[in-house]
Amino acid sequence: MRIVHEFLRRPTAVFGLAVVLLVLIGALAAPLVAPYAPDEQLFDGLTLEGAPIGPNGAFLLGTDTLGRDLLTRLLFGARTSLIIGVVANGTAVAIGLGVGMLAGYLRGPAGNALMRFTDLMMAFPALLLAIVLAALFHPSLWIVAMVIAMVNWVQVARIVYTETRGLVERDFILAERSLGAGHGRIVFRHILPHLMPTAIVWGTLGIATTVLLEATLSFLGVGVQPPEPSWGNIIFESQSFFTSAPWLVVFPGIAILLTALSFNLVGDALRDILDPTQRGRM
Amino acid sequence: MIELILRRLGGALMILFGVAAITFVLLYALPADPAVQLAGRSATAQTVANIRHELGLDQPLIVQFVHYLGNLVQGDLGRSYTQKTEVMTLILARLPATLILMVSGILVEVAIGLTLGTIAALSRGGAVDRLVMTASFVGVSAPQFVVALLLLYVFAATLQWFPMSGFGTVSHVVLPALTLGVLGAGWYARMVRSAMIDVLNQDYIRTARAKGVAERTVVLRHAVPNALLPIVAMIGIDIGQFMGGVVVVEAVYGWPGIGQLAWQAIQQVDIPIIMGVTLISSLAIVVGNLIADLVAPLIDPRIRAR
Amino acid sequence: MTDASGDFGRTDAPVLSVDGLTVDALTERGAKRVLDAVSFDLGAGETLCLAGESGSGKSVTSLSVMRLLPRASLRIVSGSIRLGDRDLTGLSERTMREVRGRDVAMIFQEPMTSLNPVMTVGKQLLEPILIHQGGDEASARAQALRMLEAVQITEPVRRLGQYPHELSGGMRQRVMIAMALSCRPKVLIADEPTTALDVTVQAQILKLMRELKGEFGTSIILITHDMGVVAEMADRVAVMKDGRLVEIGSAVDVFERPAQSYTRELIAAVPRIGARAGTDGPPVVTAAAKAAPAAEKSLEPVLAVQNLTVAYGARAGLFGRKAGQTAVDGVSFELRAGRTLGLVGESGSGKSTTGKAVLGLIPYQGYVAIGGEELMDFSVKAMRPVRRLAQMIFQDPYASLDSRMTVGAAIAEPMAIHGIGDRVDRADRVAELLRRVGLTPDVASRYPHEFSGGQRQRICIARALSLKPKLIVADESVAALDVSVRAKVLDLMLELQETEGLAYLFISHDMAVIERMSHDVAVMNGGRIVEYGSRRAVFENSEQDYTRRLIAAVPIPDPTRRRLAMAG
Amino acid sequence: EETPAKGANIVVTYKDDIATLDPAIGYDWQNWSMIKSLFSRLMEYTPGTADLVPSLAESFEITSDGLAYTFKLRKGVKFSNGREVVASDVKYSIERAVNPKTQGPGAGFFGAIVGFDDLSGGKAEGLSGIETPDDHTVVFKLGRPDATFLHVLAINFASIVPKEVVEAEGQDFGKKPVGSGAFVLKDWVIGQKLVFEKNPNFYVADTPKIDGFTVEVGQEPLVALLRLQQGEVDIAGDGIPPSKFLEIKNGPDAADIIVDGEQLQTGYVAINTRVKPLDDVKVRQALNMAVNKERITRIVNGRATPANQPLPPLMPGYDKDFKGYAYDIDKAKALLAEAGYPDGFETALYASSTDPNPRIAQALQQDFAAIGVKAEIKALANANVIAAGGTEGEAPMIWSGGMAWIADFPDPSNFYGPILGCAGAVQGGWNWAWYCNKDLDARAIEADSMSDPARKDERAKLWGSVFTDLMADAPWIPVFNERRVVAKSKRMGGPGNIYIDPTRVINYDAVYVKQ
Ligand SMILES: Nc1ncnc2c1ncn2[C@@H]1O[C@H](COP(=O)(O)OP(=O)(O)OP(=O)(O)O)[C@@H](O)[C@H]1O
Ligand SMILES: Nc1ncnc2c1ncn2[C@@H]1O[C@H](COP(=O)(O)OP(=O)(O)OP(=O)(O)O)[C@@H](O)[C@H]1O
Ligand SMILES: [Mg+2]
Ligand SMILES: [Mg+2]
Repeated sequence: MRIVHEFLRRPTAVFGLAVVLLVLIGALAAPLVAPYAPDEQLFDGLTLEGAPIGPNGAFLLGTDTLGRDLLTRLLFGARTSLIIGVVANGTAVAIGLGVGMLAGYLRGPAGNALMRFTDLMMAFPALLLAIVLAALFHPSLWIVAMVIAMVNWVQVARIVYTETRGLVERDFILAERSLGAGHGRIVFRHILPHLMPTAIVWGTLGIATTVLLEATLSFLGVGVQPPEPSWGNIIFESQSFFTSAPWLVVFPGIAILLTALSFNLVGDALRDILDPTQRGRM
Repeated sequence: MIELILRRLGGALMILFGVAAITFVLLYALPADPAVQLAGRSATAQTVANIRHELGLDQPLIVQFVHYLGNLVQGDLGRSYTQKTEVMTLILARLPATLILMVSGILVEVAIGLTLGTIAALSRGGAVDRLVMTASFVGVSAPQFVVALLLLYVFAATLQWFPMSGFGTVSHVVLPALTLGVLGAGWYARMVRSAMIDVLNQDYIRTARAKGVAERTVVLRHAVPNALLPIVAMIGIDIGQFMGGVVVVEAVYGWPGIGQLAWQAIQQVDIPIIMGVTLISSLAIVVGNLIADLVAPLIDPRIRAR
Repeated sequence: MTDASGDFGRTDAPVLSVDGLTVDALTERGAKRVLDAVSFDLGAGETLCLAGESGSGKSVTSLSVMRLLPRASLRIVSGSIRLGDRDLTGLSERTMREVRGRDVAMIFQEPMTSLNPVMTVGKQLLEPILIHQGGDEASARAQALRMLEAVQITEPVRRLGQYPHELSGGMRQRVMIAMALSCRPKVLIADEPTTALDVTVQAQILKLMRELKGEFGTSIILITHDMGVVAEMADRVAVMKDGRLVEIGSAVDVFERPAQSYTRELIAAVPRIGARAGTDGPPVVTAAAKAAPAAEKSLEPVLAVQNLTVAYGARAGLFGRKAGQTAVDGVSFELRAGRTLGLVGESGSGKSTTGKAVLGLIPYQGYVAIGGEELMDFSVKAMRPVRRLAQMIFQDPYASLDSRMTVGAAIAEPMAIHGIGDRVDRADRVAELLRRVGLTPDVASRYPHEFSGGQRQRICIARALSLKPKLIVADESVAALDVSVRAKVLDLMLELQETEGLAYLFISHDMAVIERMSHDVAVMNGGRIVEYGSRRAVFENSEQDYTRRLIAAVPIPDPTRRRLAMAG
Repeated sequence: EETPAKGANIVVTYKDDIATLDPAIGYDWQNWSMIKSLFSRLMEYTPGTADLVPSLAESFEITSDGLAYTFKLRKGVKFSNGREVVASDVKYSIERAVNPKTQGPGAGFFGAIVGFDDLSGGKAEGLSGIETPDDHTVVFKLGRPDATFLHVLAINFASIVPKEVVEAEGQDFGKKPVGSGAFVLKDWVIGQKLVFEKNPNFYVADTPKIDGFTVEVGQEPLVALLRLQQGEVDIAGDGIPPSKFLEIKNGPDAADIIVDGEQLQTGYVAINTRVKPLDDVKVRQALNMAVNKERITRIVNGRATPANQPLPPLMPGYDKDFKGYAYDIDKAKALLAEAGYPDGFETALYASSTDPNPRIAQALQQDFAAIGVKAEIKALANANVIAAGGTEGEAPMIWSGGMAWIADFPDPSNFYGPILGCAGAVQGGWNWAWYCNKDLDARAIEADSMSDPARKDERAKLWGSVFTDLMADAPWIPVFNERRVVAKSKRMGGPGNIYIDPTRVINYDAVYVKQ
């Protein structure tokens, strides 16, 4: 209740939440609100020479190079991109948190081994790993999401590791140990909450990059398969058209930016609100 | 210090071995057959079999790997399947371009990130801060290809300040470096901002002000050097990523870097090149981190004591 | 508001004159007054001490004079700060910069963090000289060297090239002073300059400041909550409370004839060394215990330590095993129920390390037994029964509470860990414990940052008590607290000892506090116990120079006594 | 009338690096034309056409049974290292192309020469079927008549290389080629550029017409085009990207910049005849009828012509009266119903992931959906598509775009064996339809044995019927014949077909700069 109240007092947070909800509703209700079917290549969606059509009354955001309605594709693409940006990136952050936290907390041989593993993963070219994994497990949305998670957790783990090392030295953790708290309790009840700001930052900043990474994978033939739209592959498919058909890049670009930004605004607000020391401050 | 370097190099070797092994297994698991690819459409089954035999692809994985490692120890990365040239030659030919782009890209990235991050930190919570933080998001979410082309259209094609493509003079590197800088600066700006906010709250900043030091000097001489540490770690990571190649930027500006080599090799399943580039970029990541670790004490003398 | 400066009746014009200074803090809920019409004068060559409890506005006053208030949150609403014939409140930032460091200089509480860690001492020393006096590097260097000599730093030439972390706390504070005085300012503001230092080092720094004041003719505003330091240093004393200046007068007047009850309280709360001379053990505080003085409750020691040795940083390196640094070296002692062992020694002597080791929080060698059971290994499981017997209270009550957990949850935490009671039982126990440490049970739902330092330490004590332990290791547990608050917390601890029969291992570098709390005292130096015996024996007939030096360094909150001693 | 300017140097760009200039190995469309210009062969084509003429050979004779070819070499032709080209170089070069150690992809072309099996099987060191009675005479003995043999001697794999240089350079020969063609390679900065210079001693008069050309690699097509418009680049080797095509085509300079012409290419969907339910010919015919080829050509901005048979129109044997399967959804549905799939079925369509192929695949997908066939698209990297196509039972349908390159030589046989004949329907093969018709194979062999040039037309007709008859089984959906569109700077002269030469793509020997 208090959280809701605090949240509503922040205009930027409310704006962020509104956009996030809008995108979410758009994604869920796409079949109801979208003017056309997502992969319908409309006969009048291309000029006679085969060029896409700019925004107009019939196609509010224009059409793509196959004569499909861009607005419709953005609405349906929101599903894919939310799954990639939120679920895949979220999983990456979660794995990174887990590994980094464990490695930072355990220290000793186990912690060392974990960190060496992280180093190894970090030294491994991410894109290659993604390509191979996706090629091995025939690309589908969920596979792609998991592949991205597999690739992106490493940096989070590094940062979390460093932070955890710092936390473990803090007095309150020592106090906790002196009370006889078990490892699980210390890690999950006391260290984890302090890592939330980092998690939120990575969780939100990573949304845009993962959405674009998915597009790169599509381009290599290991991403989400056409005609399934995603914001990233809409941009990627038509990025060379950005002088002749700028709407094909601008609108999905805005969608990615706005969504990532809004998640960030919500995340920032949550971070402040959840951190009791920030309460009541500006 | 020497011990640190030795130990890290030992670790690096382990990591390289691990990377080589994993890459090898993964590439082996790929369904694409390089021999079929090489033989082309008109080849007979006999030709394909011959090529596979000549490349040693008909041997068990472990034999191939041991063979590869044996050559690797002698500094031999093998020959490209498609080009028949030594992978080492191919990589070395592209290394200077990659290094130049890496260094200049990082410089621009850090310069922009540092400036914007500092400005944001100084006007924390204000309009400028919001603007910079939003801008950092734009940088992070912008598609590379579009940014690269946009800069090329504006500064090379229209204004003709810089050449559109190629490699050689300083003016060639400006646009590619700028593109990388614009794209990467967002992360740096965010990091610098939070580090600077931290630093600006430190007692020694108050001390400097109490001495009558001008605000500019306070920020530049007292605050910024203290906020550099996380940046150095980040640069360490970036070195590795840039070494693996920045495919899109290289492509748009016709930059003869490793990225284009890697990209083509992946498309053509040219395993020796993929292996070579992978190892080089892993090495770069390890070295990058090592450099970051070695530079850190120069920036922060407290670390020297440890 | 008192305009007390008049009744002191100085004739010469004041160097600095603060008049009606009012400062507001800007919060979300509007402005909050933090300084309310503060007025005082500072005469030439005079030392004015600003005293008062934490949060009373001492630092805000000094930062106002420097015009270094954080712009976003604090604002001078009215009043004037006159330096000579200039009103500092009206100066532009540019002119103000010329004033800072040249006319008014400042040193801060934390010598550890007040110097820029990535800049050499030399560079930092040169900065104000070059800014305010111009000239070339060489002459500035020469002057910096002279200043380092003036603050009596050993090997001054070498220090110029060193980084702050290479100096000890005392040395850093000397560098700060050298830096502040390098342009011979008219006014030096020192905000808690010695609080973070060892008593022995504190004594040296205070002496140095007094000497330099004479040499440079600087007026000093000294901010401290330590009445001992006030008595030691002040020509005049100003006492602040809740943003007001409640009393100002000469040191002797204020100490001997305090006009305000608040000032009296402040003075009374200061533990005086030697106050318990001629007695055994700490004072009795509860009525019950007064009625029936406790006999020796048991002969069985709660804590027995033999030959305890701790080394940090030992590990297997590439070039063979590293021995590590021995922080505690063959320490032995024992502690029985209902008694307090005071552990003293200067900074780095190994007190905290000993405290952590006896609780099995760090690996050690030697024999430690709690409640007769030897600690064998350090697995969480094996230690759990011991944890119920022995608890710890840390120096920094804020740092030792999880900032993201309500204090109720924090106090219930040990019971939750040991699976004692259900939620309702624990809530009852939390309420009882809060009452026991003098807080109301309704605070349980609040977070640590919403409490004052003293309250936080009470919460830590409540948490330590929740398992009904037999032994509490208190590591500098009152060092971070105000004098008045400190006295209350100490009383609470004594009371709990009498009623619950607790044994304390009481770690402190403050000899006065140790004297008040302990039955027995162990003095540590360089990781060894150099003297061990009953408090009375150690304080009154110490065999060790080291111990006597520690005792002598404690400032005495009596301006008349101390100055005589100095003169003599 | 244009006259070529003297002393001109031109700039050509490509996106991909040039893999190798070793004629026994190079086999992609970028290096194809460069190798052509670096080396000479016994036979050659008249620039811009598919007409074979003797080149390094002065003359040749074929025995009436078509089993022996005797070539008289031109005298005084020198490699760029100064040594004269002699008959043993011819023998060495062909043997090298066949030798498994070379790892060359073109070995199979020489299968008709006696001794081929021994050499490619590792049982012999040379080809006993090539004899060199003297320094200027080469005799080829064939084990079976091969009507394409003269074409084979004109393809890159038959280029003449100097033995001593090849042996000295080893595997690096591809980076330091020495030949006797119109140009010599002056400099190769890996990853950046290749500099070619005119061979002053080239034996063909007035050839080449430029002093040299520089190939800049790693050039994004979009940027290359921009540079071309500004005059920095003369030929954008990768053509005009779709995103720019209409803009250029409708721009004022279109006539000067664009060269647009047919090439020997057919874009098709291979339907796997060994995968259910595509093994039913009715289903394959239905799919053929479902594709709206007009709309697909619109998607590629009209840069293609709808196709109805495997052979492209320029190929001998193309049957312009053949109608193929007309676009007819109702009939297609009816056929599906007949085959027992009134509600369609689910299948998969593989395609290369490079633009515009995923788009074309999506257009195809929509067309299939109209008759109830739900085709899941798998847009993969070329290598993965090729791997799937060559694995039995793996890929139900494959859109060929991006992987089907131009014919190696302008002869219908080149469009049959590996991609439609039984020999290609093997693991790792390129017959992605897995179509094997023994009867047609026999007719193909028959056609290829008509090596007498007099029977050229008869042979073409026979070949043509092979392809039209094959369409009854509908293993392919021929979708369109893509035209090649090249962008050149305004100063470049010459007829369009030397920029889209049917046998070399860009004919560097023939292009010139206008005076
Ligand atoms: N930046 C700030 N924003 C808002 N309020 C502040 C700020 N700094 C100080 N205050 C408030 O001003 C009051 C006086 O604080 P000040 O730091 O002067 O106390 P102090 O007497 O120096 O205490 P201490 O002995 O703990 O240093 C306190 O109530 C504090 O909460
Ligand atoms: N975690 C650690 N790693 C390495 N050395 C340490 C560590 N903690 C303490 N030391 C060293 O051990 C010695 C004893 O430290 P300890 O903290 O026990 O001193 P102390 O008597 O409590 O001092 P203080 O009064 O400053 O708290 C010091 O030299 C210190 O530098
Ligand atoms: Mg203060
Ligand atoms: Mg301590």
